[in-house]
Amino acid sequence: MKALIHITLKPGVLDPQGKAIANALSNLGFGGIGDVRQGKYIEIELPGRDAAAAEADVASMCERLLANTVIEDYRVEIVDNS
Amino acid sequence: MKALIHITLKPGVLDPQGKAIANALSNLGFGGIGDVRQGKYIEIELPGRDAAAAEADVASMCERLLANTVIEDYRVEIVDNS
Amino acid sequence: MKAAVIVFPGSNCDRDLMVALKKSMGRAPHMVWHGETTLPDVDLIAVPGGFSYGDYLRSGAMAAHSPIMNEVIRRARKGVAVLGICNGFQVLTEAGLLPGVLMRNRDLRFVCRDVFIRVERKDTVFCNRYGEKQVLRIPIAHHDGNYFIDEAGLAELEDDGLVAFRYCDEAGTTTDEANPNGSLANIAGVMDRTRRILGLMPHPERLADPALGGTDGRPMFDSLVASLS
Amino acid sequence: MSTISNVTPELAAEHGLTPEEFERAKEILGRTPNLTELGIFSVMWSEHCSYKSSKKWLRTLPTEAPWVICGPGENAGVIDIGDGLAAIFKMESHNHPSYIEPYQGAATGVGGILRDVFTMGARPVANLNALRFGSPDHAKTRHLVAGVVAGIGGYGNCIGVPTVGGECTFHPSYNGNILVNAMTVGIAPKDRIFYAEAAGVGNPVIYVGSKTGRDGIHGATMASAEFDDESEQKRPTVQVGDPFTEKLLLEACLELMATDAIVAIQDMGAAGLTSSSFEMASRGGMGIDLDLDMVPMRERGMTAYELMLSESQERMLMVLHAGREDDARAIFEKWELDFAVIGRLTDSGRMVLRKDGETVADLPVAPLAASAPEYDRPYKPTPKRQAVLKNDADASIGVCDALERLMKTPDLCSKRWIWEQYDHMVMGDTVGRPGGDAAVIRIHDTHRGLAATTDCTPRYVAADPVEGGKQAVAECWRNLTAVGARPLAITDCLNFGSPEREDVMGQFVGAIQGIGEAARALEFPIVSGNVSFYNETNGKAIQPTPSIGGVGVVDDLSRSVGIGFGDEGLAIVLVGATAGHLGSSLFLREIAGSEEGAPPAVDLKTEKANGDFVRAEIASGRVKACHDISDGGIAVALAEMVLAGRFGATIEGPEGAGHDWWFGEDQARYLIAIDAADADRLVSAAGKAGVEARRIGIAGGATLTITGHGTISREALRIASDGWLPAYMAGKAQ
Ligand SMILES: Nc1ncnc2c1ncn2[C@@H]1O[C@H](COP(=O)(O)OP(=O)(O)O)[C@@H](O)[C@H]1O
Ligand SMILES: [Mg+2]
Repeated sequence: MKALIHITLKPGVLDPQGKAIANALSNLGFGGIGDVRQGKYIEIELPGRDAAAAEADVASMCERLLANTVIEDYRVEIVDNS
Repeated sequence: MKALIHITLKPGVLDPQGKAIANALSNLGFGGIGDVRQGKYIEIELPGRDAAAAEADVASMCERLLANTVIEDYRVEIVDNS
Repeated sequence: MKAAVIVFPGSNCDRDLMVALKKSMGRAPHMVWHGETTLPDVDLIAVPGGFSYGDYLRSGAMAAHSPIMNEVIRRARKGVAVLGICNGFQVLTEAGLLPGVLMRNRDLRFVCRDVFIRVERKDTVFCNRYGEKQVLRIPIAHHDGNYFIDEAGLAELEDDGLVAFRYCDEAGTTTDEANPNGSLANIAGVMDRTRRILGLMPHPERLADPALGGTDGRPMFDSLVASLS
Repeated sequence: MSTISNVTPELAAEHGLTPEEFERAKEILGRTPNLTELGIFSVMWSEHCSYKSSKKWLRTLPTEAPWVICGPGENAGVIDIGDGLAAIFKMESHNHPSYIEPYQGAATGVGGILRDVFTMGARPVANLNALRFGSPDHAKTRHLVAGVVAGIGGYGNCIGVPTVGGECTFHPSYNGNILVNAMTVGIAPKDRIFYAEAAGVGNPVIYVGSKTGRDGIHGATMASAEFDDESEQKRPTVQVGDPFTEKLLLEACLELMATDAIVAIQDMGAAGLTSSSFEMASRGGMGIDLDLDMVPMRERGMTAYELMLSESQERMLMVLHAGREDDARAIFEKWELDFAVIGRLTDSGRMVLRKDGETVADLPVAPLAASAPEYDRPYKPTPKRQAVLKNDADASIGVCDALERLMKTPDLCSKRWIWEQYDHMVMGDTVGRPGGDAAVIRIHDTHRGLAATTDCTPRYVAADPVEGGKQAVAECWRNLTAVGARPLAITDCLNFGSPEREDVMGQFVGAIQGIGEAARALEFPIVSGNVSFYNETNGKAIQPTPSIGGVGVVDDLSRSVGIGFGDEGLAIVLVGATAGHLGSSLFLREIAGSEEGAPPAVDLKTEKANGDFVRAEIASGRVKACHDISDGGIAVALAEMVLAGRFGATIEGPEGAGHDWWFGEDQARYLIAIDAADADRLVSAAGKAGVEARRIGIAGGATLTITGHGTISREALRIASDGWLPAYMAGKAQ
């Protein structure tokens, strides 16, 4: 199995990187740029687990390490890549 | 429109963050962790564009700034959030 | 020698570099704001360390697209010497003037301390005042100094002798313990094919004054003055 | 404006107002405040802004000296450092946010203290940080250390101000309440200091920096009627720092400060727009009208209440001379920062807020500031403790073995793992790097320097708040002296439990008394500071921790010294009397497992005599190395000198010197390395000055040899000292 994890800042939390990217894009001449938010995308190979086990493991990985749940949300997707 | 952008390291490119995450996870007692890769996930609001225009703009944003195409691949998805 | 130091929003070693250049040049370099589109007539363009644009997105990525960079690239192509230190090195790789990339340090931590580096070749405008394979004590201070390049690229660097400095121990041996950030082949600095563009992670400008505890960085600026005046 | 208010006593209570305070608020307005006004009362009268529990005692601290330009009350303290320059500095706590989210909490703490300093016109030249964590084996500690250190580095490294010093210790009393105290030192031309005193009816009030979001609007208000569930989950309680924007703000402010456009300027710190606008108005006895629709906003639909209480970072409020708006705007736009005229000064003496065309708040400035509550809280002095006699010392372990064990304890081990994550060299003036007694920063383009350090020994303060308060100031003064600096002034960051508890209040009162006594005796006035109460978890308070940050001047950098033995054959001289005081010592705690005993007494006369003697010797250029003696006593100080330099040493104590002599923590002591030929002169000069001094050994070799007690190699000491923290953080040691 393989886990695809999206970690994004909670709504309303300042995103300095997103802000800087938005400015840089307009400086590059891209007009009409709205809000820009930057998050993390993590892929984890999980050999020898079934979807349910993978799902559970990854949720606790996010809680304990991957996401800073005070300011970040996470979304997990399990795909079968065998 | 809104662009959802995934930026990932090309295969074979060293990923210190992914490596460190894999180690940290095993230290936390998660067994059977395979390859871990960390990439970026960027969301950009693009008011007043149609899908085609957005698609084109975002592709060139990636080429010119968002991705370092020497080591990174990118994937763009345009969604209608109006 | 006439020199220009490029200043980006978030540059923070621009003054340090100016001070070090001034010591060797005997006069102050031009300080050029990133928003400019032209450069004065200079023999050296220096890109300083710091956190241009906060190092957001990728270190050096946004600065590489600043208005002034078109002119920097044009002058570089004409053979004007270019020196990029730390964040400046990252900017030059992002701008395509130097090969490879600087990834997050192996242990993911920012590291600030003196390290030893070995001069890999002295027959350049940057190093002629150093000894053959001289070992220098120079400070590093970075989060993204982990040099990476693909196999073909590395082979080319090695074959053409474009590696300028390698991390080593006090005796000059390039061990893994002496590698502070995981850089491929202990690479601390590289040059382009013309050997007139140099990027390095260590900060020679920080150890060019005895009052600060060392002067191993000074000869780099003296070399430039000697060969570009 | 509509004077109908839905504010109930319950809502007032949720905002932290006592029934009496709520009544006083109603009297001042002559009506019930509306929600926005309630929010303003609650922050202005909060402990944080009003110092209502501490004011009475802070007033007793000495704050004056001929070289003090501006004492407590402004954004930071200002002292004259000669050559037409002033040093501007302050220390502030960011304890609770750092416990909730260590990286961002610590980072925004650094950002906040930097703004306090550059808002007065100074370019920051050094950051320091005093850190207290829980027991290393507590489940959260490792995570908190990693996050706090990364956050402090992340902010300071990016903005490009060197982080050059601090302290870091561990104790179970901090398990649920870590302390993160950040200090910034800046330098400004003495005649170009900027204050936060509004003046000039009609002058524009300007907002610059980042946009305002719903950051850090305090918890109590979440329950209040105005917010639906959706906006609740929209509201982050943790603030995220943006050091890049702060760097732009710093450069833009300094650029504008080089002109004469500014009347007054104040950073928006805690309680952002409310306290900044209110304090500027009340300092100048002015009224102020604000049009909240002009405030740059990050989010849609923000209410007046949210705009006034938001703690979004990297923002400043200024009053400009009318007509200078465009010059100022040009500078801030060059730096890609928001710039907005949000109001004007008036002579009404009132703060009037408008939003969507109507008045949403109207408060009298002076009464609100003047009648801010002030409490004389009951307190119970801390009972005195018995002295610990030398025969209590555990002699079952040899001196060298005990030393090796002490060097790898969390409190005594090297903090290299921490400071190597801080850029401590940027700006090119760091002459004395972390690892010594005080950091030394060259004053740019001169041969003079500033020395800075932070100090406190919480276990002493817990054992005896008065002596502990004295000791914190004395050790700070000593650390500055040991590098050859003239100590000039201090900032304090007073971290305690709940002032509503008599024993905690007793600690506070005692510590202030001790700090005041020492500051007077050492002519070391307090010019700025900060109080952090309520550092406790279910009734268990932290060890009382009054962190003291000190600044001094080095008149000739070529004579400043470090702590390392740099040459073979140097004589080692012990300055100060050694009775072998073990009470509340680290030897007792770490080797004998007891936290008992009275702390070492601080004799301020001796402290001054010894320090002045040592400083004069260093100034004479004869001293080669100097280290003050603190935690762990003579043996630990010697080990640190051996490690910092290139050579070991051979030491001989007096007849029958036991553990108490080697590890006792008697105060007012230093170790000096000096040419052997000069040592006898030094000792007799000391005698003439009434200072106790004796030769105890000679530097050289690769080991530390304590005659009669064995030998330990530099390598073994290095492994002990440098090994613990990295191993612990890697999850190996404990
Ligand atoms: N959190 C920290 N940040 C930077 N430097 C630190 C920190 N903690 C300790 N240090 C440095 O380690 C050295 C020893 O600290 P400490 O034992 O507190 O010194 P002292 O006993 O002289 O007060 C000092 O140079 C101090 O600046
Ligand atoms: Mg000390």
